[in-house]
Amino acid sequence: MKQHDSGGAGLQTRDRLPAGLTDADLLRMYEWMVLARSLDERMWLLNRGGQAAFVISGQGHEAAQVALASALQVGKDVLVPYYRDLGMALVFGLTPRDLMLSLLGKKGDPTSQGRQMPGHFSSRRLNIITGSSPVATQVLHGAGVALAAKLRGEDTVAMTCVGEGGTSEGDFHEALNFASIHHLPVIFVVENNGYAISVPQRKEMAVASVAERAAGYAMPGVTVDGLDPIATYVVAREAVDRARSGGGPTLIEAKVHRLTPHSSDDDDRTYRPAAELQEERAHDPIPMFRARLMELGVLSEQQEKEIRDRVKAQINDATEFAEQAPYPDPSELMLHVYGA
Amino acid sequence: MKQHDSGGAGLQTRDRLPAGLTDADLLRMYEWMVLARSLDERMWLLNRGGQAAFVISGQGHEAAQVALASALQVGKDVLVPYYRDLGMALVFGLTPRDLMLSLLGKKGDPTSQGRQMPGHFSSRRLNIITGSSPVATQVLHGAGVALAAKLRGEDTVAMTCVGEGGTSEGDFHEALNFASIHHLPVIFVVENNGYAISVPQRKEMAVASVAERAAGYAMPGVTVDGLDPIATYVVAREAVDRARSGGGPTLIEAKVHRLTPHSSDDDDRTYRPAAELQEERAHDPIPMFRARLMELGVLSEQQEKEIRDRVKAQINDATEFAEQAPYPDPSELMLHVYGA
Amino acid sequence: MATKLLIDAIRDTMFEEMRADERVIVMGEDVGKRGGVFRVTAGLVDEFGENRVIDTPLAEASIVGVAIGAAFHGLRPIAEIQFFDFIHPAMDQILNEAAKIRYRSAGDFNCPIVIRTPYGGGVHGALYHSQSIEAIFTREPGLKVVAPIMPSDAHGLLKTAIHDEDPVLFLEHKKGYRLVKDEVPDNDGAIPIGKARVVQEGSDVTIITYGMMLLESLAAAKKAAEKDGTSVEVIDLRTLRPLDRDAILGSATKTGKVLIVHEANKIGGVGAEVAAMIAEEAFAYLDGPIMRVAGAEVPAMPYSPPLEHAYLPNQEKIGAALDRLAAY
Amino acid sequence: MATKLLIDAIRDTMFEEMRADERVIVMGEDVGKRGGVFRVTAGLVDEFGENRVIDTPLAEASIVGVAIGAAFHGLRPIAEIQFFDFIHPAMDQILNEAAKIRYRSAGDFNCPIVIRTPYGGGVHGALYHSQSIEAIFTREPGLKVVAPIMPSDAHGLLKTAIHDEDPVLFLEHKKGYRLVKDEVPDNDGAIPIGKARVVQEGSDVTIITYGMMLLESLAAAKKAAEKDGTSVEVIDLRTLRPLDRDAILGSATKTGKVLIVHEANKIGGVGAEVAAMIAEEAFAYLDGPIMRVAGAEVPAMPYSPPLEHAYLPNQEKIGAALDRLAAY
Ligand SMILES: Cc1ncc(C[n+]2csc(CCOP(=O)(O)OP(=O)(O)O)c2C)c(N)n1
Ligand SMILES: Cc1ncc(C[n+]2csc(CCOP(=O)(O)OP(=O)(O)O)c2C)c(N)n1
Ligand SMILES: [Mg+2]
Ligand SMILES: [Mg+2]
Repeated sequence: MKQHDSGGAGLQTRDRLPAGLTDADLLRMYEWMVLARSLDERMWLLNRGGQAAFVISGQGHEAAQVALASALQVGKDVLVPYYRDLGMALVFGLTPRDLMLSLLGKKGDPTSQGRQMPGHFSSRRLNIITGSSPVATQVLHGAGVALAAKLRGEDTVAMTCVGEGGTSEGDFHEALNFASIHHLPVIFVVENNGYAISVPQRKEMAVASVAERAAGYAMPGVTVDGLDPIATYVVAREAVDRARSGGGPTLIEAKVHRLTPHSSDDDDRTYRPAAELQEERAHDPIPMFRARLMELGVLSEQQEKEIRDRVKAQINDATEFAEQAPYPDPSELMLHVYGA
Repeated sequence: MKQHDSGGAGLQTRDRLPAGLTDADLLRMYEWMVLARSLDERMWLLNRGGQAAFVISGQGHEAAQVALASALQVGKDVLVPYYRDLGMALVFGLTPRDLMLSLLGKKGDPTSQGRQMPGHFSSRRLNIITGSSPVATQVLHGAGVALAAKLRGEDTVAMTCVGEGGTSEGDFHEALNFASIHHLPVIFVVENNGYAISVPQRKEMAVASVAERAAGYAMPGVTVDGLDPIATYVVAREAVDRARSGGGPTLIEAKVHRLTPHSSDDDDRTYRPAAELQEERAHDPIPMFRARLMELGVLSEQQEKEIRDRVKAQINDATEFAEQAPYPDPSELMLHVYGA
Repeated sequence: MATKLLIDAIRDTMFEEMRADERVIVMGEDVGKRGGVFRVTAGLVDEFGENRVIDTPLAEASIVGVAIGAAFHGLRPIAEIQFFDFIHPAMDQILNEAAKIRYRSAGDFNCPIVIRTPYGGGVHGALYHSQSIEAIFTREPGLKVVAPIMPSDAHGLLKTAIHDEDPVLFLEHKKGYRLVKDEVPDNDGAIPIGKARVVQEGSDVTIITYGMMLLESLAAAKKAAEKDGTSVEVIDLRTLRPLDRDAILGSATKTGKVLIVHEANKIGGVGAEVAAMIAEEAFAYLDGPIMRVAGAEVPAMPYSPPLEHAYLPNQEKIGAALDRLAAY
Repeated sequence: MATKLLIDAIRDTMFEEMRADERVIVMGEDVGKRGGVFRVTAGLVDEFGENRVIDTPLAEASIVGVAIGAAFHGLRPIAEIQFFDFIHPAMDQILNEAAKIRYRSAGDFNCPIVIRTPYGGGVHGALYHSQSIEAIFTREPGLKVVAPIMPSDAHGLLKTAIHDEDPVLFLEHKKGYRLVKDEVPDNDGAIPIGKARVVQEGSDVTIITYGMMLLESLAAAKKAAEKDGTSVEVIDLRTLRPLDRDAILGSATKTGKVLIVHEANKIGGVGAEVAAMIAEEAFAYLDGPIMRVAGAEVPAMPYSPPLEHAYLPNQEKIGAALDRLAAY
């Protein structure tokens, strides 16, 4: 198990950027992060305003999600996400309009036509595999996709994500075991925010880091600071390259923060120290990355404003679009139980 | 993960015996091993003779089983065994008569009154927990027994056993995770004979030893030569003392041999190299222990003969007793679905 | 006696039983400080501590499997599965272990555990927070299954379940938690498992139901009485295994017309067994077909409001069936 | 055409389909060199290699979960569960995943997998190698369940199942493997899922059954005809979900007397739904109660020969029910 970070100070000058990462890449990653956050915040507004019955957030996970997804080949690789992966879904091509339709359960929602709760990202066209709500079942699907890719002789890579709490499920063990035996091109991402709803990590596992489990599968395991998109990207690229070149699976644990309650149905004040949350808010990955990009001279105030404007416009458009969209017709209830 | 053996040559003189192990202990262990083997062999005869529909063997596992069970306090500690643990069942107090009744599905079988297949060792009186046939479900029961012992403030230890193949099930992961979080007095024994029916270890896991998984639960993991009862006893005692004194769980992997086909329904010639089996037969734990005890001067030819005679008499008695016992009455079918 | 919501009746009963018997423990996801995602276990950890109110890892097989092991060694665990929809990883432990322990050991061992879980829909929970899959469990000999919807019944049946020497699956309708109230006796009034309740006597048609559909059925019965004087007998099964044969056959024999109503989908639901029992044992008394009104025959309840509404049975659908049945 | 045992018909069909479509793979415990513990997959690995015939770790959730993932990416896996009794760890993947994938994605995704597993008893397999728990799966919309007992039906239905775009649970009666023979077409004769077969026409009573109980039912029908000229129609359901409504209601309407027979225990079994369907939709045509003969209502089949015998339905028990029904 390796510890990884981009060596903070080590990256304060542009010429020291990890190979392959251009300014444009960094700006794109930053804009995805801002878009994910702003979209998420709007969803909460709609929930508190009574228009959206449910919201589950990626706030605090965006840097990790955007960096991890950016290391994949969109259009070729396969994503098997979990409910917080809004940032990944955006990188893979779901649009704010798509996600707002899903939020409101409206007709045209490409992820489920209003059948699933928000946060169930899905699109065959975009290689985002449909998921359920039971945690950790998807990690086995990730291994299965990778098995098919291998048997078909492709160099496709599958990435599947789960929270650290979900790693307690038997499915997680079975997936890592199967993937390591067959040396599959799959990356197991654990987004470790320290909580499973109210249950803190120390009640979920006896180890300090999930990545310590990788050795039990003869698999590389890496813990990375998921608040640092560059460090995360470096780790993800290494894993993706390994998987694509036949080097087998990798377990990546991204340490992140959960800046919201578990979901709009949760109230975290009963179990979460206010100080802890404050401390984590003070290390919000988005302002941290912004500051860094400005230091690096990659991002100017002007560009920042343009990004904010673009994002705001997209979100307003998506909100209006979804609000005006019709609900599915009740007759759709009986469709798609079986194929023709 | 530690490697363990009794340092062969290191134990060729009696004064170098591990603390606490007396000659009488060694002779008792040896006699249990001989009894387990001879009983098992008789069961195969009855199967091949058409009297017993099914047999599943502990042949090759006896040294490990007898040593592990001997490290527990019979009458106080709790055993949660699996189907090969004939040797453990004997140490815990099931008799050849009990086991022959079970083999033939006869009335009076204390493990299930003829309801379960042979190999489902069970007795509330003897602290042997009833088990099912689905592999690995019992490891969670072992953790549960230990949880109850801890909450009740007892210093009881639970020992639960499973084959290396069974460690692939999610239940194994969940049990180790739960036990390590709560620091429970439970010992997880993996009897690693290299096969899950026909599937060799390399197709079951990517690691060389199951004990390597213990670190992922912050739990001590030990691999021991399960053909060496003294080495196994030493490892078991250490784990039992740790558990009893509040030191938490241990994972013990005993490397053993499966000297028979998986069961009387199996034919291992389709998947098992004859040479490998021959090689393993050449390292049969029982003759090896006999030779060692004779070298140590603990066992004489005379004692050997007495043991063989005692064992033979017990087995003949048990066979006759079970053959003459009646079957359960068909009316018993409907009993014990629910309590009164 | 006090008027209580379903959720409070269940919580209060756990307090009573944990005070009365220190062998009773509660274990599940978020049952501690959080008091459960629905707050059913709120406050328990404060009074009984973390040893008896255990926040488990997110792993249902271990929640039930560890509970079974603890029961083997003298405890009486109440295991909470956060949503019925997530009970699947524990099915091996429930169906192959808990339900078969007494039988396989010929009574040498038994398994006194209670598995509590919220079920049912109508709360925008979509496919995986709305399920009513009780029929998977009611077919299992060795297991008992209860689904009380009235707080007084939940109180009495939870007491009985905790005292029972066999495993009991205790189903709590999540929509009913804060919607259904009635008079609940204090620490008293244990109700036997296996007894249905005639909620309303009638002579023309019998409705056999349970869960939230009891409320819809009563509303439909009221309408039918007003509309054309149909006298509807309404039975709340309360226990789904073992079924109350006397109550079911008795009422079927009396009215000769039976309508079965449940939220779970129709095929292979609890209603199928109720109908089959009547068709086999009260056939001679029937004056009309045994009808069923149930959830839509789709994999699960969708999220979008119009689809969720279309999925669920309601008093209109029940009323229409009553009209057809009364016409026989 | 060739006379084949059930086991050979199933194996040969897999050979045919794997030759015809390289997307078809087989995965399960011991399916490789060992050819499966019953030898159903014997020889496959020799012809198709270890990439397409995969010995999996001992972990059913992964067998089905990985198969689902592989199906998402273009393969058509046949997953073998070594015994039906051991399918429980995979229930989440089967019921919450496979069966719901098409519905939850509104048809964007689908799940073309076949899950093969040996079920049933009478082979001294005891509680955990004899189970008939099909009703757990037949209640699940989105899933198809078939249980052919005749080799020709197994051949035709396995072909159809492998070509089906939805998940199919394919049940193989282990006692029938080497006991039941008939004429099987070569690489041909696909049989639609959802169609029962009238094995024997009759006019007095209908027996609806499947699996090994078809043989017992035919024997009982023969006796009844000889004994007192009762003309028994015998229907083999073959598919347990979706049920063949036309065949079931048609025969019930014709004879007016229905006896349902299966090895699975009675309460909540497939027979409950068949009876409920008839009681709801063919009530007017019934001349007698809808009777059921089923496995004993105990947690599972015991090991000891006299107990195993007592558990199972047989031609005597079926004959006794026929007599009672004919008397109406
Ligand atoms: C099998 C299952 N059990 C319980 C739940 C309810 N649940 C939803 S999310 C969650 C916590 C997940 O925690 P973690 O895996 O750490 O992910 P996070 O939400 O922290 O990102 C729980 C218990 C579920 N969805 N599935
Ligand atoms: C859940 C489950 N799946 C499959 C089986 C069938 N089965 C019985 S024993 C066995 C192999 C077990 O191998 P291992 O755990 O290594 O134990 P060993 O028999 O080698 O001692 C299998 C696959 C089972 N009993 N339970
Ligand atoms: Mg978390
Ligand atoms: Mg083994």
